[in-house]
Amino acid sequence: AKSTEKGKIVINGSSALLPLTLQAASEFKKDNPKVKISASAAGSITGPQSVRKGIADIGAVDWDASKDVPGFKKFDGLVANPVAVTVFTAVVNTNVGVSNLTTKQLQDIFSGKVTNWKEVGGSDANIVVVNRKFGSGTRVNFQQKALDGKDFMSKGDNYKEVGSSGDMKTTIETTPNAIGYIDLPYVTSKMKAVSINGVAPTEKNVLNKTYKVWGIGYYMTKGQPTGATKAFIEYIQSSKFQNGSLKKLKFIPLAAVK
Amino acid sequence: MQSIIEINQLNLYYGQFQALKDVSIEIPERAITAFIGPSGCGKSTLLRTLNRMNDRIPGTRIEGKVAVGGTDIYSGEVHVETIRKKIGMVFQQPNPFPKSIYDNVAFGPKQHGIHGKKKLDEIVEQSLRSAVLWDEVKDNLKRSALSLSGGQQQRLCIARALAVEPDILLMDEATASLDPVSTFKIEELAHELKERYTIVMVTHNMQQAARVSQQTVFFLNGEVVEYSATQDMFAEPVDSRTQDYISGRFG
Amino acid sequence: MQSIIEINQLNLYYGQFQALKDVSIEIPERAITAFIGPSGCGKSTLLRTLNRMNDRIPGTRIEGKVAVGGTDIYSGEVHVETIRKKIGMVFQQPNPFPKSIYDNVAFGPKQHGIHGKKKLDEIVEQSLRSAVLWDEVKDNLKRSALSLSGGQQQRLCIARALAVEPDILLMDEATASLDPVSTFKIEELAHELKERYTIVMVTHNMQQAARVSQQTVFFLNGEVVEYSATQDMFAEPVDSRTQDYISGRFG
Amino acid sequence: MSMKKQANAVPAYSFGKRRGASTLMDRIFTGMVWGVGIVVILFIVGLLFLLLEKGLPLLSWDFLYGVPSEIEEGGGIGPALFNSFYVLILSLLISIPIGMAAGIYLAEFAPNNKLMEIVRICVEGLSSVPSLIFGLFGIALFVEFFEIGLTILGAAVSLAFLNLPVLTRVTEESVRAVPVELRNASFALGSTHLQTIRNVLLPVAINGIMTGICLTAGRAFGESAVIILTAGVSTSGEMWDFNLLSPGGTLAVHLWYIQSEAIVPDAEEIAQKTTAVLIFVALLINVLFRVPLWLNARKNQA
Amino acid sequence: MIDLNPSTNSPAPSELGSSIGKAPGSGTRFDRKARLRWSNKLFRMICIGSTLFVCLVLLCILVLMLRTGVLTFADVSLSEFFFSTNWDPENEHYGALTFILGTLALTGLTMLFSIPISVIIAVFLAEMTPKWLRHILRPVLDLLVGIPSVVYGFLGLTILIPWLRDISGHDLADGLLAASIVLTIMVLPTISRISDDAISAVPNKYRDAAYALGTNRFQTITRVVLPAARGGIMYAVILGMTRAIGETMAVVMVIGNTAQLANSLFTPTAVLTSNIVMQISSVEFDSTWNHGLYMMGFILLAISILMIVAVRMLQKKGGRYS
Ligand SMILES: Nc1ncnc2c1ncn2[C@@H]1O[C@H](COP(=O)(O)OP(=O)(O)OP(=O)(O)O)[C@@H](O)[C@H]1O
Ligand SMILES: Nc1ncnc2c1ncn2[C@@H]1O[C@H](COP(=O)(O)OP(=O)(O)OP(=O)(O)O)[C@@H](O)[C@H]1O
Ligand SMILES: [Mg+2]
Ligand SMILES: [Mg+2]
Ligand SMILES: O=P([O-])([O-])[O-]
Repeated sequence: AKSTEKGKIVINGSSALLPLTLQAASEFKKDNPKVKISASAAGSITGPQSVRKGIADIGAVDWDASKDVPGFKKFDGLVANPVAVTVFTAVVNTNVGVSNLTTKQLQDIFSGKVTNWKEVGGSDANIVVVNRKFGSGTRVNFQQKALDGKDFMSKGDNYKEVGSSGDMKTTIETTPNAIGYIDLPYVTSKMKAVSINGVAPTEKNVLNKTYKVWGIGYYMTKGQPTGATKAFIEYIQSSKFQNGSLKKLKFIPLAAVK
Repeated sequence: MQSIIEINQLNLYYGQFQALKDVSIEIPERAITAFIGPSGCGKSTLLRTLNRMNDRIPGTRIEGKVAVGGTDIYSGEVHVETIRKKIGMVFQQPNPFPKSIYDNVAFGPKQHGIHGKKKLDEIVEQSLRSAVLWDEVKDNLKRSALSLSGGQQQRLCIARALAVEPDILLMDEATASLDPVSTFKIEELAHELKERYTIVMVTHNMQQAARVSQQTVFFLNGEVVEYSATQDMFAEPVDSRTQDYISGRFG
Repeated sequence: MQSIIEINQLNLYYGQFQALKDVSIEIPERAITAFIGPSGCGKSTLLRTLNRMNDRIPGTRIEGKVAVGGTDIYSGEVHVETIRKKIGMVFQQPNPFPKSIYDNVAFGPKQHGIHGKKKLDEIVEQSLRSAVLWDEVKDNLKRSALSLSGGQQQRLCIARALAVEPDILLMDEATASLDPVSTFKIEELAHELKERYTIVMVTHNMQQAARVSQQTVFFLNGEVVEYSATQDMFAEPVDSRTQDYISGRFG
Repeated sequence: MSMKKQANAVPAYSFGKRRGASTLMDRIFTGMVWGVGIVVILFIVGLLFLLLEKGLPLLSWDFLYGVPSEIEEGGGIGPALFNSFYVLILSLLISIPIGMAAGIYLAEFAPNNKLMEIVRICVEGLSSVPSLIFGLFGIALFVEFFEIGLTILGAAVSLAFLNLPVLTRVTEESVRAVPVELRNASFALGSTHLQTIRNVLLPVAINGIMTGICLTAGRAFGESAVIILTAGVSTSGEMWDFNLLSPGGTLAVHLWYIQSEAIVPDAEEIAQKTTAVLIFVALLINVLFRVPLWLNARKNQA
Repeated sequence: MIDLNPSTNSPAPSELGSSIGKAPGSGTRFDRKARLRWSNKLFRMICIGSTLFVCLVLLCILVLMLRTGVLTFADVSLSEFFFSTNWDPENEHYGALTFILGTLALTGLTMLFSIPISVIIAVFLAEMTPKWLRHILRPVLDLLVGIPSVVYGFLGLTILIPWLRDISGHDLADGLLAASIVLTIMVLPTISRISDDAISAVPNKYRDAAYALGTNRFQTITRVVLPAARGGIMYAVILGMTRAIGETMAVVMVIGNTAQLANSLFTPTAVLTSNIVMQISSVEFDSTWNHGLYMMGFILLAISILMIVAVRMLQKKGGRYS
């Protein structure tokens, strides 16, 4: 049934949610041919800011931007529409012998207190810390949920920052002794996901509530969504999409964690 | 003879250097005027002022008046393109375009709105014949002009200038690198053209000046030393320096 | 007179076009040889083969032998730079470098390893004097060579060639754009130089050929029609075409 | 008036090797130039091999024509490929006339003074502005001021701005390099300045100008930052969408997206194939632009 | 001899005078001329307009940068911004010196690598290669420009850096050297192709003159051809340099993005562009942080203009006779 919904939806913000958005957009357009959707991903924080400024209808963001989070003030007047659950995990290069880290060890590694793998049970090698850039939704979530809000280091010979999940993936894959963190869907066989406090980062462990490092991605709108925007958000929240494409994209449906 | 160009109190400076000093001469219509004088005395410079090609040399400053047919060509009223169309020029060093022979000659007419292929073909042939080059190049008019010999290039430039049918033709040592036969033919052409055109030529060849020109102007260090009808000048020069120069004793 | 250059059965092609046909001549040492002939007959081409400047024209093919002082200059053994250093050349069209006058003249010596400022100054002055340009430019040797008049540029090129002290000097119509006085001085220079150098000059000026050269070669369409001692050729040319040409009746 | 000459009168005619440093330098120089030349050629060949090796054999029409997929393998790049050409052509249509006109002004009409020197420096300065900032500029202009959102039009114009300085300066220098004698010859025939420019200067300068156009076309083709900001990452999802206001993700943007965020399982393969297509198309553009030059050169060979 | 134009008779001088003057002409010839002049004028106006337009774009960008950028100094002192190396905006430290020095060092290093190689390649193309090779090489070099910067960055990340890590022994080889190598490859086509054109445009008569004096190729090229082309080479260098200064996407992948002064070529560090691109879309629009990034954009422009002026002065120091 073709709908009569028309209009233009501009989406900006988180790059981690982009595959989801693009997939939803192409499905949505089939049913709503009169709706034009343009999606970009300049960065998580750009989403709500663009919405507030009126240059985007939807701001995709990896945290609830209507509330304060470390480093970012809340956006008054914006409504957070949850769309998906994402799981984050610490990852290391395959040459690293360590496969489990405690929260404390993670905090020490990412703040630069511990610089050698042997201090956390590995072989004698310098730890290379790879961090996402400031403002990344992944970083915000990882800091809050895996590091309990502890700060990252920001300098050092063995510390670098990368701009995107793809760069993180490539860097971890190619840099011996490196540790970083990433959205679960990006984990490949050329890197190793690390268990935290003995719990492996798997969908099962999220669903049984043992693995804590996950977050909800939101679509921020100015006030309650209306028109085509509303229809689009409803589509993405629909169980058809949540249990279909969203799952295939390795996100977790919202309903599963309720 | 009526004069067609009148130059009055002309001074020309290249930056600080004064290349022409108080030049005042008249150039008669439908006749050949020769400029002679030692190298570097300002002949080319004066020639360039006649069709305002000196406009193109930065740092050039001019004082005085140059009138062509009574019109001051340095006044704001005139269009420099019209001047240059009516007053053609052949440069001291051949400067063909990096195009074919045909395109070189047809260039001017095309710019002035002639486009018919037949008409152009005709103009190209006529001009090349007049410049005594036709026989050497007629088999391959599409050949690049840059592959011609020095003298051929110079004749091509003459043909190119003739093709726009100017009223006055300025020739800067146009025959310097030509053999006697071609030179003779160009002189003949000049002789014929002067029935209808006015010609000003720079030459280093006294015989040539004596042979073809009706009026001769002798320059020294940017000044006009003497100017008069050619036969008078070569018979009895007034100034001793002229005397010395034309008899080759100067310097 | 001993001959220093021997050209044997030389054929030269520009692509398909044969510009020199079976040329065989000898050029005597310490004398002036003049090449004459109508424009486009191959004079410049032959001159270029003598210091292998034709190597630089793509599509040129050569057959036959050119020996200088008994050495075949087209054999693999010789160094083309050495040839060109010993055999200087002045081109038909003046081609000063876009550098100062001083740098133009000092260029050759510098490249050949002379660096002392005093020595260079001396060479520059001497060369410019020999080329009759010194007085005109001595006040401002730092001036750009491109702002010189046509004739001045040509003399500068002569000075530049002299500055490397070649043994043989090739001059392609080097005096074509010079006034009689400068021409006379260059001729005088040539006359003097021939006591120690060998000179080959292309000229369109029969008088000049007659005046300064000891041997004359007459070309037509890439062929040598006649070559002999100058006074013989001008007194009694063997070939009727030569006769016609030097008396100006040809064509 | 005589040349000093200390060598004895009859020269010894050996044209053998000249001793001395300069011959040695010549050898070294020639060797070095050839050496560097060959190394760079090998490097380029290696680079191209590296980039094409995996992707090229996998290319198929489906890939070129298909619509991207986020979940399943086998997604194509059709709309992005189309957008690449569309944005490129639009931006060249804007930047070539303006850039060339400005270059011609600087080379031919501009007075020779300090002000123009400053203008030149400004133009060069403009060429150092990071593409990202052109993107921000495009946002300020199109998204915020004209309020048309993320569009092909915005991307094309922003890209044109990005390319203006290079085109301007390259045109200027190429026109300036035309020998003054040719200019004089044309003017002396009574041609107007415009005629001289069109019929003498541009034909002679065309080689250089083409270099400039190829360089800017390449830059526009490979640019991603500007487009992400002004035209978005998405496409309209249709192959032949000529609407100027459609979202305009191009091939380079698609590659960026695939490399940095996509989750689709064959991302790596898509990236390789996309790279191969990009290189292929860039080569095609370069060759296409040059064909007229080659024909022209054949005609007027000196 | 052929009669050149039997139909026209030479005009009397007065006629010639008036035809030269602007007197209203008659018939189609006048129309044509008027049209030509008009189009000439129009063209000139278009050219002036275009130049103004290019300047206007720059002006707009400057305003865009500066308008937001100056707000930085409401919260940060000039001296902190320009002379402190502590960039830690989360804790209110806004020292941009690290990035300024980084940009200078990276640009310098890149130029050090790329200028000699590019000019040699240009000489190779213009003076030494056989024609067929030249016809292949030119488009291939231009092709390198069309490869997206993310591809260069990716290759840098996956091939260059592991290699540098191996030879340097560092745990992480991101830094100035990696970035400058990537940039060198990226600007190589720009510098070498434009220089190539400049060298090719040097008239052959200069080469002939030099060779006829017995100089060898080395001398001819270095003493005559390159000096005659130096203007063109200079602006090739400038365009390459500005490209290097302004490049972001590739640099950001290999430089490490750590706001610290590099104590070696292998230390992760950051430059103006990389820092801007990493952070500008990640901070709040109206924060001092954001303003500081805009200010850094402005500084980047200022630096590049200074460098351009410097290159021009260096170039002018040799004689100029062209
Ligand atoms: N590069 C070239 N390619 C093809 N043909 C050429 C080339 N150079 C010269 N020619 C032709 O070769 C012939 C001889 O040329 P050359 O320059 O030797 O003549 P020349 O005797 O010096 O004439 P001039 O007195 O006019 O200088 C001419 O017909 C010319 O057109
Ligand atoms: N562009 C220029 N800048 C500065 N001085 C110049 C320029 N052109 C010519 N001159 C000088 O002006 C004087 C006159 O030059 P001009 O070219 O008119 O000489 P000429 O009489 O034509 O000489 P020739 O017979 O050698 O061609 C010369 O001293 C020359 O050096
Ligand atoms: Mg002159
Ligand atoms: Mg000749
Ligand atoms: O989703 P990100 O903001 O971490 O790219």
